Amino acid sequence: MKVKLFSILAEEIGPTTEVDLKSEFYPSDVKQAIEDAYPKYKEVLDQSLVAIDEEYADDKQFSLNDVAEIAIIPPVSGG
Amino acid sequence: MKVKLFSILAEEIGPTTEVDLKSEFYPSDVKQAIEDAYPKYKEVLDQSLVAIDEEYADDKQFSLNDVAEIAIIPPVSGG
Amino acid sequence: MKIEITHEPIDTEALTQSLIHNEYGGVDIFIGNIRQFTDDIETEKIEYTTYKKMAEKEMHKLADVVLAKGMDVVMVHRVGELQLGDIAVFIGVAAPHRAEAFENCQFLIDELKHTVPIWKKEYDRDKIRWGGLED
Amino acid sequence: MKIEITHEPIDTEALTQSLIHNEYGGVDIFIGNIRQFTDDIETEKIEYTTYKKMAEKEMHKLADVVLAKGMDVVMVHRVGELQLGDIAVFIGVAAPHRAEAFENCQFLIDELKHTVPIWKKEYDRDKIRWGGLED
Repeated sequence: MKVKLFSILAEEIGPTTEVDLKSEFYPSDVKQAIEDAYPKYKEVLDQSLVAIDEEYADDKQFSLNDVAEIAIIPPVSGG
Repeated sequence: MKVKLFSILAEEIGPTTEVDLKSEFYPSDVKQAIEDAYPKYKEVLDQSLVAIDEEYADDKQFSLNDVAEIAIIPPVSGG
Repeated sequence: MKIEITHEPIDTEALTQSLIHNEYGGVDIFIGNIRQFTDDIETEKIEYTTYKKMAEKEMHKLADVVLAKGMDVVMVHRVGELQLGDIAVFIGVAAPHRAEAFENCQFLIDELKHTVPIWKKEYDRDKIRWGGLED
Repeated sequence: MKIEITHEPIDTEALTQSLIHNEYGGVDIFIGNIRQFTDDIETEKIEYTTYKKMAEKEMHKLADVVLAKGMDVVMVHRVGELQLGDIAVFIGVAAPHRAEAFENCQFLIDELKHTVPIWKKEYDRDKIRWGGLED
């Protein structure tokens, strides 16, 4: 599954990263998979939220089949 | 002494009115003198303040010699 | 800083741009315009009059409180005959941080309404009302 | 009502005028612009990026809270490379009464800063800082 990245993660890793997810997964699994691939960004990921289909996702179980888009949302700083 | 009037008082009495004041007077004397001449405006005057030389005046004694301008300030309603 | 009582239409764009400075990051602006309905009362126009010299003095006193905190201030009030939708008052505060901008802008408009000698004569559909006056 | 994320300069005048309605008497506007100094840190420019579709969704959620109270709302955020003095964000609320305009405008900018996926990369004279990220 392709995961969208933003801010410092997009700049340093790229606009997306490929993550292996089980057919049933938790948003925290997405962060963990990226952390495993890029341990350097553990601190950023710890501060980040996961968005599923453009909505902030609670850490409940999702079915990969029902999900069109996953994104990692580092701490926002608009305004 | 000429006293400046504003708002409903200016419209109904005129932009100024002549008031006899003692050489030492209180701002409340000004309102009382106008009320005596125009008893119809007692309620408006009761809600009004007196400005002396463009400053809201506390009801303390003033010397007519030191005063250049007196005005009656009905309740303001700008904004 | 700009303090003014004017008969002319208020130029919101010039005033807004005057508040954008590199030193400040947050600008709060309050604009008061002529409203058609206040509950069931329908307003047709409003005539504002002022004791201009004293009004500008009082506006300066209010602005000074905010300027002393290192912010920028704009206070402009239009007088004369205003129609529905016309802007009567423009208050702006530029501050280093947004909470101060909000707080001080609200302070200025609240105080202006209490202390600055400006009066409205409201031409409502049912009758004329003098603002601020208790019946 | 207008919600937008844009690369273009923010047209403050068009947005301000869009908030002047006969039904409302009070408009509060917050403008955030690029500030040169934050304490001792000197900023040279800021690059804003966004997750546009989600950001506009989140902005609509915030606006809906205020629209539901019968007010009008404008929320525009600029992204891309902004220089000192450039306007990054324009938030406006038109309401029947001014206290509501202030309160809801402040609500919108406060919440925008917490929930809307927009990020700043701050080019400061000493180093680059990513907004919002704890060291």
